[in-house]
Amino acid sequence: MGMIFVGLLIGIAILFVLTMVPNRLRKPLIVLVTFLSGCFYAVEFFYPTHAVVANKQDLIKKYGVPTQTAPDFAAEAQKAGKALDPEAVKKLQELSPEDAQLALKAALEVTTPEKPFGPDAAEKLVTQENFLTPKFKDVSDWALVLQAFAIGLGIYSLMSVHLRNIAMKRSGWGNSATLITAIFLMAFAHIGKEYSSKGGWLETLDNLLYNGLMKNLDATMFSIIAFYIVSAAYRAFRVRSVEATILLVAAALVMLGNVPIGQALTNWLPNGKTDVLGNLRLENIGQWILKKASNPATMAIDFGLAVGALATSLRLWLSLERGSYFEEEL
Amino acid sequence: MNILNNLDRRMLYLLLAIVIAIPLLAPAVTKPLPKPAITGFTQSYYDTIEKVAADPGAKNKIVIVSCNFAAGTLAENLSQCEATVRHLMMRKLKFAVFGFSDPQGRELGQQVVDKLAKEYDYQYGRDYVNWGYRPAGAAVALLKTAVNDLPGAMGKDIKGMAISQVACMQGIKGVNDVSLICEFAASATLPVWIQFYQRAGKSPIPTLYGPTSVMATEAVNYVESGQLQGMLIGLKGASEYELLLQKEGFASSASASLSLSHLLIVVLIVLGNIGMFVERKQRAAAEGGR
Amino acid sequence: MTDGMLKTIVVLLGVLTTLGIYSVLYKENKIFRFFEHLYLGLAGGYAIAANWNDVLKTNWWEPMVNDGKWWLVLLLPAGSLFYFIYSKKNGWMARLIFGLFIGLAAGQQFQGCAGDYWPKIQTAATKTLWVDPAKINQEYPVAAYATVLNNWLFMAILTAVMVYFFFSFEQKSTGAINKVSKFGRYAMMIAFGAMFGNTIMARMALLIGRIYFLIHAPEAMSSSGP
Amino acid sequence: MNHATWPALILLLTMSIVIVVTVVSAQQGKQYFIRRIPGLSAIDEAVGRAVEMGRGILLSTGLSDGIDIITLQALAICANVASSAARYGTRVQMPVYNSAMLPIAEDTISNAYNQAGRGDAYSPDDVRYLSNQQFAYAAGVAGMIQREKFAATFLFGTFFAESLIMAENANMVGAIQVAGTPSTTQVPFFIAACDYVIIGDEYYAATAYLTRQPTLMGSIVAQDRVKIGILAMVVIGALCTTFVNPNLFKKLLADQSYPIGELLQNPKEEGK
Repeated sequence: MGMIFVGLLIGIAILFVLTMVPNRLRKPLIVLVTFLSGCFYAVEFFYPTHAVVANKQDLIKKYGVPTQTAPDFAAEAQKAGKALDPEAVKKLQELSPEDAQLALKAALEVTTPEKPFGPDAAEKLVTQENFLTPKFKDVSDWALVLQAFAIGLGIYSLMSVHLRNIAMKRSGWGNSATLITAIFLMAFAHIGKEYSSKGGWLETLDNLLYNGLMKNLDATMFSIIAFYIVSAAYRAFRVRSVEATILLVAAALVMLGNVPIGQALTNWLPNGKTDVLGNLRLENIGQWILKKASNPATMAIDFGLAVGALATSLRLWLSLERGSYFEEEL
Repeated sequence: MNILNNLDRRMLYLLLAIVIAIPLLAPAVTKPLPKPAITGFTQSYYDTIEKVAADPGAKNKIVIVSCNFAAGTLAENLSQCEATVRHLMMRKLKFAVFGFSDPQGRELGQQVVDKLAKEYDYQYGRDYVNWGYRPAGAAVALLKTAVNDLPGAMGKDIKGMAISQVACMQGIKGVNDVSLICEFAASATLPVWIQFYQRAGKSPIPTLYGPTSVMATEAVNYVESGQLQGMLIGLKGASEYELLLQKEGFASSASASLSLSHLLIVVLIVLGNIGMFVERKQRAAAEGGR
Repeated sequence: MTDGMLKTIVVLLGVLTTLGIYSVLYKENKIFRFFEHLYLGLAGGYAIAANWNDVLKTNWWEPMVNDGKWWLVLLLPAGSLFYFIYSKKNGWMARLIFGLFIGLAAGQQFQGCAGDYWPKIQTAATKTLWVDPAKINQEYPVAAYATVLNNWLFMAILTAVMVYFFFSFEQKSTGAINKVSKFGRYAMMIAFGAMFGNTIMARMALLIGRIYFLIHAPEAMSSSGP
Repeated sequence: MNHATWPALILLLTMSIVIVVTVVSAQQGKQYFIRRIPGLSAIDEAVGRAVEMGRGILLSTGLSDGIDIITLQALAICANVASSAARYGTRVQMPVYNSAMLPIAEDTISNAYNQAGRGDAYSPDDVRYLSNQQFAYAAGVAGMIQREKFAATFLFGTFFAESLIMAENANMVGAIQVAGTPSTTQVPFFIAACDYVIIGDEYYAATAYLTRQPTLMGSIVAQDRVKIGILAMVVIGALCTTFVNPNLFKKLLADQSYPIGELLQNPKEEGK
């Protein structure tokens, strides 16, 4: 606990130091932070990797800390009375001595007379990583934690709007009061039930709010799309232009191919695996449009999006972006 | 005539609600609608239950009906569950309702059973049991215990009675007394059964799967590798299954709702286009006459 | 409260919320407004709870307090940088944490790009464009030709759609490029139409579920009695 | 792919270098051209309509799971809209989905007001957090649209199923709608319900098109060059697979690295 307090003081001190950074250094500092944080994922992805044993921490827990000497695969296997495939052993020998020991123990455990240890099994024991990979989970956890701290901003924003509604008795202030009460009740019940006894009143409250209200609200809002899809289809699918017509025809074919009532229109066509005419059945036409004709179009769109995202990332990462926001005096 | 070009959207919403509700309220209306073709997935699903029922040893075993869904995917999963429970009841198999993904699952499962129990003279305790809901986080540990000590792992049923005391659970010790697993899922809960229970006993337990249509694509691999003996693909699969059972229930009426709603949209599109053409003609005539 | 009563209330609440939300289909009204605000409130409370239960407690508080990772406390002042946006004098400091996250997002893009699109490029770049006589299935020879035909179509659509998205040169209305890009636009419309048509089924299934729930709510309430 | 294979490394680095070099050359004064993009011209038109009608504008940056590139780009487009709206004294409102995104959005939009010379008109209520639950957000936005009767709505960013809820409600109140999203599955619904839809990487071209800033113009031209490269690679790959060696491109573009020597070998027969 003491160290936590010291850490907090250090953090506050750093914040204080930051407030004294002179104006001309502020922008370079932001550029540096952006670049370095981007470097983590970029370097982790591009840096050459080496083979290590998968789930090392679990294996250490199971078999104890290994020594530094490389194990003798053949001898160990003989001792255990089990056969290891030479190809597979070759794969495991690429590992560092420590990792190889753990891998060998794991290999001998999974090997049974019916299930010999082959290259596929060896592949499962080995994974590729570089010096940053072990930090990967930490960094994404920290990013999650940092973002979680921002929830206060959101809730503050939501509450301030609605508290003002209540204070000024604007029309609909009752709804604002409902909203704020709901925030508190839900947060209280959902956190509280983690800490209270099973079957307590907090759990009942959480059950009412979550299962009784929230889940139903979710399901209802999701299902309301069915209504909107009908009105959108009715309005949009008109033979107005070539494009609109194509849209309509493709949608109609897929729709009809999806339900028995539509499929019935072409049920008279043969349906054998080798019947050429069977391809003209509505369900097959629908699937063809969906899988073959749409696929290249969406793929081409995706390629463009990938390049666009890459270019935007590079501009932001390397602080190449210009414009008022990025050129503002700080 | 211009009315066709500009129908009030509330009218459309009402029509949709009616078209969907009618088959659910009055299933008889849907009789003349075309029936779906039966796929291999559904056929093998049906055959598996028949095979289990034909096995004389199955009388002393239990079927697990695993309801891992909530109201959100009710149309797809509940219809699969209902058809399956009906088949089990037709063949007089003992079963247990269970769920670990959502507390609503076991309630929805119970609803299905309540609906069908009278018809097939099924009684709680004697012919089936509801183990209730266990949190997902504990599912793996629970199933691992249930390999050797099923009543002990499950503890009490939804009525608060120790499971070892329930009549239909007499003689059910562990994994070797389970004749079939039927999993109805709205999320990736199947691997828990596959990894920790299906092959934990003397011989692999036949496993059947009812996923939502979106999830079915991924599950095809399991069928091909023989880890699943059959699968119902969403609502469509459930309605095919009811055809095989020759007993049309929720799935058939829901599937009819689906068909009718698609038909409604097609009709509306056609009407809208007719309205548009008529209006164009009228306008052209008006301009021509000027 | 007994379990049966609780279940009855849960079902009843479900019916009320469902009807309340659907009322917006007729027109925006007081009932919808009430449920909308209730929903936003519950979601806000849930966000707070989920943030604590799933993120802060497991990834921060417990490792910090129980596992001796005291330095995790440094994340708190770092996270507080978000709030400097409201400071007149030190508002710039918020941009430090924005920069951190912008950098992280940008750095991930390399892997994102490769992970998402690499397999797609592979699929596209390994299409066979000619019938290999050895691979013709004698029972159904059409299949091999159909595959190659589909592949040609694939290449044509892919090229056309990509050409449609070239921005750096003029597409004159009479030129060949314009014709290609127009074909690309039509191909996209086929894809969009198909996606629209295919989604209808999934959405209708959701509505069927809701209406079934409403129809059977009375049974659900009564059957759950003790 | 967890780590770059060597072909991926080469390809991504080449792409990156092309982009950075072009962008820097544009910053140093080289002139680039981009053609007219109809969907993007509509953005100014929609702002104009809103000004005429005297009602507000809704901006949404969609659903973002944290801070990501797509949402940052959406924010950049929205800043342009906000800035021209501010110039004409029209109010914009932006409900935000993610609380970590909120301060960035506030900073950007208030800056856009400043840029238009109307910093005084910015109110903190205009950019506000709504919800980070998909359908709660949709319900909130639908309610806002119905009550405020916006003259124009701009939906940019990542969208899922809720896209249609928002677009149909805006359609009901007669708003002119411009939508753009990289979520290709939602484009059909925007096409059905909106007046103008920005498809595919027009989304990333939008800021360049609206601001004509050299940096962004250079970036668009660079993206074109890279796309031509990808297209060429796909065509060459397919020709090579068909007529020269069926394995070369399969292995070059595989998820794992193959040593150069093994590229042309046949893969081991399966089942052995």
